[in-house]
Amino acid sequence: MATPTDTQEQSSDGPLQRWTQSAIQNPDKVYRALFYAAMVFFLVTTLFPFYWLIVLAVTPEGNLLSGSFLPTVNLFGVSGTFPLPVPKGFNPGAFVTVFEQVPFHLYMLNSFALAVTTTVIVLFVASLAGYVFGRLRFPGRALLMLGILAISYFPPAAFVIPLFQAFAGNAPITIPFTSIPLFTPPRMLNTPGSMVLPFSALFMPLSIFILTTFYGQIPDGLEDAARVEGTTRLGALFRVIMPLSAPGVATAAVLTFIAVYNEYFFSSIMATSPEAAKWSPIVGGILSYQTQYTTQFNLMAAASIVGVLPVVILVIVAQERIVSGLTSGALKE
Amino acid sequence: MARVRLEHVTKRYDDQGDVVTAVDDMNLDIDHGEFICFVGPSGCGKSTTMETIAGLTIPTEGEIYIGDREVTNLPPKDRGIAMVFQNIALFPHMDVYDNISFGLRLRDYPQDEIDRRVERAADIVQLEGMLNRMPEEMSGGQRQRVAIARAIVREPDVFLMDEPLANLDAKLKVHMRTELQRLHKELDTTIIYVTHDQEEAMTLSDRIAVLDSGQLQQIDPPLTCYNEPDNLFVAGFIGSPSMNFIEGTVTDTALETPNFSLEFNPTSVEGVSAGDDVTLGIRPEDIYPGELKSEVPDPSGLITATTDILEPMGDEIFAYLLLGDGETSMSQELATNDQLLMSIDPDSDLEEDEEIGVVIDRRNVHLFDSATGEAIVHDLIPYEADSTTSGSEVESDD
Amino acid sequence: MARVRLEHVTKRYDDQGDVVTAVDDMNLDIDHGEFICFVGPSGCGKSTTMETIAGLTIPTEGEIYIGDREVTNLPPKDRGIAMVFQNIALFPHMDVYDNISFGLRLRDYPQDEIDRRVERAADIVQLEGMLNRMPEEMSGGQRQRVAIARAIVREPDVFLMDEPLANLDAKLKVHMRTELQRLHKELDTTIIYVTHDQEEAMTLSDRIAVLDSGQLQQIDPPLTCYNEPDNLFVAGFIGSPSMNFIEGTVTDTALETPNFSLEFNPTSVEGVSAGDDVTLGIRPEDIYPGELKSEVPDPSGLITATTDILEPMGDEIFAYLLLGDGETSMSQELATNDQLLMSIDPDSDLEEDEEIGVVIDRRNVHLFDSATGEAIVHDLIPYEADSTTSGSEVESDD
Amino acid sequence: ADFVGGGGDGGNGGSGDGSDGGSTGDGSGGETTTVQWGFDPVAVQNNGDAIKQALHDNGLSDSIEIEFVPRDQDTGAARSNYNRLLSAGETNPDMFLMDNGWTNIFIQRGQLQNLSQALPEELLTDVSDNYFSAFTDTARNPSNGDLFGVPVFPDFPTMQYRKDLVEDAGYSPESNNWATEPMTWEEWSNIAADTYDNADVDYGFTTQWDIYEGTSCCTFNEVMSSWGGAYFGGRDNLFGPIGERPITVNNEEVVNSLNMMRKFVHDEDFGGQFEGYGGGFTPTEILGWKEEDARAPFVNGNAVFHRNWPYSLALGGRNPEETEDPALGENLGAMPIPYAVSESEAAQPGTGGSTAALGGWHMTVNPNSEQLDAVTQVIRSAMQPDFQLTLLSVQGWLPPRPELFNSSEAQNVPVVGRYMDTLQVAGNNTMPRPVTGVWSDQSSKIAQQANRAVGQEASSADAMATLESALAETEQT
Amino acid sequence: MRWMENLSDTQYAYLLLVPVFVLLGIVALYPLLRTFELSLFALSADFSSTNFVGAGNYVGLFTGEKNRFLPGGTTFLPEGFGTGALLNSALVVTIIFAVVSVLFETLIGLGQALILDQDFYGRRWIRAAIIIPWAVPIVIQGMIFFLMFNSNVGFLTPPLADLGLLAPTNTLNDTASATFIIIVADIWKTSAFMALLILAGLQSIDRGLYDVAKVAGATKWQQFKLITFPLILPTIGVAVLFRSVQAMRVYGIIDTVSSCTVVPSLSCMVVATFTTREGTSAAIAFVTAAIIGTVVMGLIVWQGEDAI
Ligand SMILES: Nc1ncnc2c1ncn2[C@@H]1O[C@H](COP(=O)(O)OP(=O)(O)OP(=O)(O)O)[C@@H](O)[C@H]1O
Ligand SMILES: Nc1ncnc2c1ncn2[C@@H]1O[C@H](COP(=O)(O)OP(=O)(O)OP(=O)(O)O)[C@@H](O)[C@H]1O
Ligand SMILES: [Mg+2]
Ligand SMILES: [Mg+2]
Repeated sequence: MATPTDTQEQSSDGPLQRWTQSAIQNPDKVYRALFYAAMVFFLVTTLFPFYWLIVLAVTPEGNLLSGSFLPTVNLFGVSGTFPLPVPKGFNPGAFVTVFEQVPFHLYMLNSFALAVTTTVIVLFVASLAGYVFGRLRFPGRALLMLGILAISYFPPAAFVIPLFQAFAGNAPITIPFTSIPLFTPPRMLNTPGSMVLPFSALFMPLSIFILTTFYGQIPDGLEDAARVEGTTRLGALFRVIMPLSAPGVATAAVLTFIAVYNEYFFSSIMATSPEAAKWSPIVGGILSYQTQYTTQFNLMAAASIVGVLPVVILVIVAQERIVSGLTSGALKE
Repeated sequence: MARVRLEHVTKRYDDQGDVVTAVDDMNLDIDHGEFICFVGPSGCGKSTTMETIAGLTIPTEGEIYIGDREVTNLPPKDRGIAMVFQNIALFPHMDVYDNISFGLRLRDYPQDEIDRRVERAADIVQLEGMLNRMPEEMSGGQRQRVAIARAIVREPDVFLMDEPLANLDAKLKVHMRTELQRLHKELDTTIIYVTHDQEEAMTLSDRIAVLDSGQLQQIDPPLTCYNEPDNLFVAGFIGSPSMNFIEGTVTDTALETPNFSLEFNPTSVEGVSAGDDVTLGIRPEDIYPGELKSEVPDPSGLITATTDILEPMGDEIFAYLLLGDGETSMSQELATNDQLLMSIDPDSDLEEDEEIGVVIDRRNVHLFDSATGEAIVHDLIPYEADSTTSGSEVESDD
Repeated sequence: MARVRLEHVTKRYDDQGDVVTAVDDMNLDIDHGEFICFVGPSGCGKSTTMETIAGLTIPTEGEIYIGDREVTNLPPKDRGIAMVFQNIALFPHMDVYDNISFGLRLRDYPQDEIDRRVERAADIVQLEGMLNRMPEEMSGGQRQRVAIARAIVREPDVFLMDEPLANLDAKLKVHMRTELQRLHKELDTTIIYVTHDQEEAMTLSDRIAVLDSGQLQQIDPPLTCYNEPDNLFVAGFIGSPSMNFIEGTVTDTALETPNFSLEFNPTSVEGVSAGDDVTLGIRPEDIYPGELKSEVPDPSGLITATTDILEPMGDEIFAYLLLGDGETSMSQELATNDQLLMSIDPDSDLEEDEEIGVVIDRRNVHLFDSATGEAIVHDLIPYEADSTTSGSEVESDD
Repeated sequence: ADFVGGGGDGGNGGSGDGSDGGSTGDGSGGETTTVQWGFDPVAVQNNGDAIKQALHDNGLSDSIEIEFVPRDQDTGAARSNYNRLLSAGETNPDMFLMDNGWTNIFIQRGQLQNLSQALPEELLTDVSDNYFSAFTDTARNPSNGDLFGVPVFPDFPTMQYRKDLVEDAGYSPESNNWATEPMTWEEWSNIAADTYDNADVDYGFTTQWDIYEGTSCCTFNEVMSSWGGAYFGGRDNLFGPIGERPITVNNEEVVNSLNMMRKFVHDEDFGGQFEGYGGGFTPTEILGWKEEDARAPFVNGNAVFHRNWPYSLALGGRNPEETEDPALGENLGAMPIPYAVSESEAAQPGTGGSTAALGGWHMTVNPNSEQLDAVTQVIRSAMQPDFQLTLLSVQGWLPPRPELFNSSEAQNVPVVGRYMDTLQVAGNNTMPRPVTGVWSDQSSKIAQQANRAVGQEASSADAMATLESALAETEQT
Repeated sequence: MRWMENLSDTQYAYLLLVPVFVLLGIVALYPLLRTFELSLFALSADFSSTNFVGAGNYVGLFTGEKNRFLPGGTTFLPEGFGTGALLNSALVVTIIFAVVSVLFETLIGLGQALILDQDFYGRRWIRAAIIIPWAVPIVIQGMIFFLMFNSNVGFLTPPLADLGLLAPTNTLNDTASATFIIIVADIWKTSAFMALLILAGLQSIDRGLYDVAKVAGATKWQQFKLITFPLILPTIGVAVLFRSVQAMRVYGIIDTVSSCTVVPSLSCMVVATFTTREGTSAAIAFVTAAIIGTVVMGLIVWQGEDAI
């Protein structure tokens, strides 16, 4: 229910002793301590590479590949290597150059638009499927799920050649293994459609599985209540089951959104050249700081920081809306 | 016209090969505007029957009609029903207002109409100040009241209420009962109601449907069920404390039980003949201490008994009597031959472990066929013309 | 020694700035082995109090002692308690057996001991054949019984039970009640029990604690609460149907109410003096039809009234009476000056809308201070020596 | 010219997103025809407009509009992209800029317009007569010599060094004509070791020896050739015939070249064979280095010698005062890659002597293009020497005509102009990679074994034996 | 819409699945069939056309005949049981990578999720911090780790080499070391994926159940073991399933940190042969899918049928 309030006041022993004392009385303190230790550990390990990215971003380009990032420090005559990398020089201008050199904001917008569209499509379609697989029992269910899962077994490259040809729209689609033409698809290269469609299909299985799990756990009672109140079965899905699975839905959304936002394989192919105008996404922008021989690591780092932050903020906002333990109080079980 | 009919409705759950028949060939015909209570032991199929009527469970067999339509396969939303769920089932992600107004918003009622109705419903269930609370911030009874309010705002043709008052205190229950009755009249709806509270069933319903093991045992007005139970099950189930059952045999002149005999003339009663094995049913309030014998219209002979436990209930005392040399037999069976439960006035000065004589009002003795459990007769000595002089027989009631 | 003490326990919920005081400076001292029932209106803080005792909620203020230890901040598992939750809260991923044996498995009981205890508990709650069912496959009452079984297998020092029988039918309730009493004796445990069922509270408890708005109103043996309620709230809450309240003024010789007056001598009663505004409380069973006046020990004068509604309950009839020319006032307030509820024998031939005279047993008239609600006296005309001749006054009970 | 795009001044181009794509399918509408040209993205970004203007200045009619379509930065990705476009029958872009490392594969698959048929005779003759022929060969079909691409710019490496450091160590590059007279590896290694010992730098020599195309196409290829070795028995077999040519990697000259690298890196002596060589002045890091990794320490003043492409001259030769990036200015010297055996002593025909691996790009034509005439006009303008000099000055791209190397305009280009002599020598001694349909299968195997050998994970002979059998497998068809 | 409500469960299920079928049919099934078709053809000797070879490409893969098209010394199946031979095998490297990374990601992700599920001040920031790696594009992830171990500026090689975890020189071209680095990089990035999913599972648990468990006497560990874990098991199942599938298709991080020649994963082989040998590439893709399918079936059987 609630966390215990630490109201103990102790005599004036040493602080450590006092802590051990109270820890023995109150094992929650030990948990708390362990908890903070673990938290710090995870924080350091996840953030260190990111810190490294910042170091790279502010290091002037010319200094990047020469000399160690670990400065030698001289403390009271003892010289040693400082164990943390620090920037060699300081050039925050990289964050500006990023936009000057290419229209990076346009790449970001592309990624954003593609990601939003894909996420919406995926959530909608996967919700239907998640409802079906999570809440209905019908013949063929396991087989279908395995079939959908099987799509994710294939390396993305396996889809590319036929899709590219189809989206090029230069020749009619033929029935596989024959040369019987069916129809000529519309030309979709360099349009969002040619990216959103494959993204949707390829990121779909994960979302379907996530939503299946979560939708399956919502007690029948709540769906029943919604239906009696006048929703259709679909209505109950969107008005009750989905909001109640908010943690799962949000997670599926966040995973899909980020995956698409950073997707490059398909978009680099469906945009026939890496231009913002051809819907090349953020990674296309980042890679354009790479030339045949030189790689502007500092700009790539700065660009990815610029590119990552909105996503992280979005995730925080999205997560914030997810209330923990949503099902409590719903039912008398 | 919301007449509700169930024809041969059966629901079986297949629980890993082991089949549970929750509802067994149920036939019910509920008139428009009737208030029907389902009662029966836990697990007897009340909720399942409700669910088939609501359309949440599709019966394995049988048809359901609401009004003139067959609705067996119709989705719940098109059946014109509202339901209070036994498990309450509030939407945990919505506050009280949203929970209550859910059905109205679905139907696109104008906002002011929604507000009006929600307010009124909240008023009825006495939750006025709590419209912005989330379900998890409420007490059990408050949640249940939200569930009730959610159903009543809808003003449907048929109300299905599955133990809507289980978590409310006595006062609130009484209040809610009055409100439900008023709603019932005002809206002219059919109400199907599950309750474990006999008082509720008695006061509210036009007819009570008694269920057991998925089967309908009796459906009749409350007093009929109370006074003329169709069978042993109904007799034992209706009335609290429960009816006393004693096994006996019919002789030419009397009904012989292990510990006493009741004189009567078998020929005067249809369906009984000497030699029959019967079960005798007497309600606790039809047993009187010996000293009141004179006031009982048709008293039996004095029966000696020992008081075992006295349970004071405030407005009455339950006295557990042991007959003969009977040990307290805690058997689960219906007939407890050696034990009688008598309810007496709280002013009585009876003590525990006292030997007393008791008399039975023979007019209110029920007889059941021991083999089938079917009722044979409900007044061993029938009411006669003398019952018109009721004034003298009515005891003061306290 | 599982004495349970609450000292100044207060629990406030801060619900977005708007503070709810669920428990308000509660002081309780429950002896080892006592069976205490918490009763009170929905939302009065019963569950919250239980939760603080269980350690699920840490009180905002105050201390809790179990046995000799202060346990205010102790985790639940170290308090030696078992609890039945109002919301049942079965583990959805475990079958009945696993749910029931959960606490035992945690403590590494030997397997055969676990099996033995689970079997016994399943037996007590009559769920023998269902040990392999999943919660979702059970009826409401069956789930509740699993929850009870889960608590009783543990045999702890203190049982906390939050409306454990709410979803059970009357028969099963009676059965469970007996079982709980037996357990209570056998295990010699302290039981704290929340119920809305007055009969349950009356029969089970050593003392009843009446709560309102988070505050303890009275804690006394059941009959004391019934016969000598400390204040208007308890008087109105305990007893079903509820006590009648009528406002009145004390004169030198009588108690004047809008529709009738009761003669008495204010000087003979401590705490009353002429001119006081008092509220009169009379239980429905202490009002008698005029023709029984002779049998009432200390009858008031005849009061004219009109029967409004008659509610037959099987073993009694509730008669709603209108006094004077009073309209039916459906007010929610405690005092309904123009209305009286009388309970009478079911054999009575009273009709609706009949004008009758009724008398009140003055010995059982309660007086409360209208301003504070505190009880002043519980027998307007005190029982006197004549009450030893009780035999003649005890009415036959039906 | 700041052609690698570092500076902030490059914003003039607008990265190709300006042209509304209006040209794509809607025909030429009478007046202007738009030719789409898949082009280097950095060039488009930094100098796109200047290059377009230069085309028009060199005779391209105003009715023809050029639209540069920037390709992927990564040459492999660009290749995949063009492969997909061409197999899907795309009509756009009309022209491509193709790496000489894989133009051949497109030719063999018949995915390109045969320019021998499409271009007027005079242009074809110009290419045959006046272009670096070894370079042009990578744009021809090896089986019949048909031309499928017109060279735009070649790329060849030089040995770059710190003039100040070698002078401090007592050498005089000017008087010994280091710039134009190749020296032997033996001589060079002694200079390197000597200077390294005398200078306060971490590395004596930085080059590229990672497992990547650059090692197989270029660094290893150079060293091997300069020892008279070849992958497939000499220059004649570079482009085939697959399966019928000998595999000569397990020969002594190749093993020796690898052993020499090991001498440089690990100071291994191999029983006195490399006694006369300097050694141990090259870091093991080269095993993981590509161009930039190797260039960084050098341009930061932390190495004596450095092998790299002309771009490195352009960057490192800038006046350090005028750039924020590190640069060496006049201290940067260049010389042709040293050699071990002369051409005449070379074991494999066409090898030996100073060898510069050959990189560079061609313009090729989409066979599905619907405006071949306009394309021809573009090619004609792009072949104008003036245009090529413009590319040299704005983009640092070397002219594909040897004669232009001598021109005063070329010599006057800032920075790179200073090294034109050396580049010309290098250009005359180029060795293309053996691009065939199976080159991509072979390339990574070569790089891996060369890397293992120099990394001392296997003896050079063992590594080459392994490579020999692996190559033999790839040569089966 | 009325007719929809009257459908049986089966009909209704299939109706709702129509959008999935349409989408996956067009964008997944059709291209896969085409690619399968491709896998039945091989490039002719003169590279100008393709010939039908039936299962030839598949047979070639398993006989080792196609190894020559794979980068460097890579083989498809291991050609022996020595460390070198095993690490040259695309199949072995892929499986090593998948097993090790998924194992650690699950453990770390679970730990992170458990922490994020607690109530504490500043939780949203910690949550953001833990999500950051997942939001970093693979190219950048690759760059981060490449530069950490790069021989010019990488500062992590010497300390880790001292511990014997990495080869001290030519680190990124040493298969064992590079695999280690790539696994670490992958764990860094995708533990967040696990954490997010598991966290969602945790958040869906009815808090009331913990009250019951506490009263029943469960310690924190027992609460975890008996309530939390079984209830999030389905979520973990999904997470592990998909991570395994993703890990078996690892490509991008290898390409950016090291190279497919050094760390030959199955997907690497597909990409490496993709432009030049479509038939072989397609065949490898299908074989990869089949191998993943086998692993997945294994996982499902191991987790019990409930997983599906
Ligand atoms: N989490 C919460 N936040 C805010 N208010 C709460 C919360 N939990 C309970 N309350 C309020 O505290 C009061 C006491 O609640 P409690 O559950 O103890 O009532 P109760 O006596 O058990 O009632 P019932 O008989 O209806 O179960 C109620 O008014 C309730 O609304
Ligand atoms: N999903 C299910 N699978 C198997 N059996 C079930 C399922 N649902 C209900 N049952 C069984 O069907 C029977 C009837 O259940 P139902 O819920 O209708 O009882 P009820 O009369 O409402 O009981 P209660 O008064 O306890 O709520 C019970 O024995 C129950 O165990
Ligand atoms: Mg039920
Ligand atoms: Mg409660």
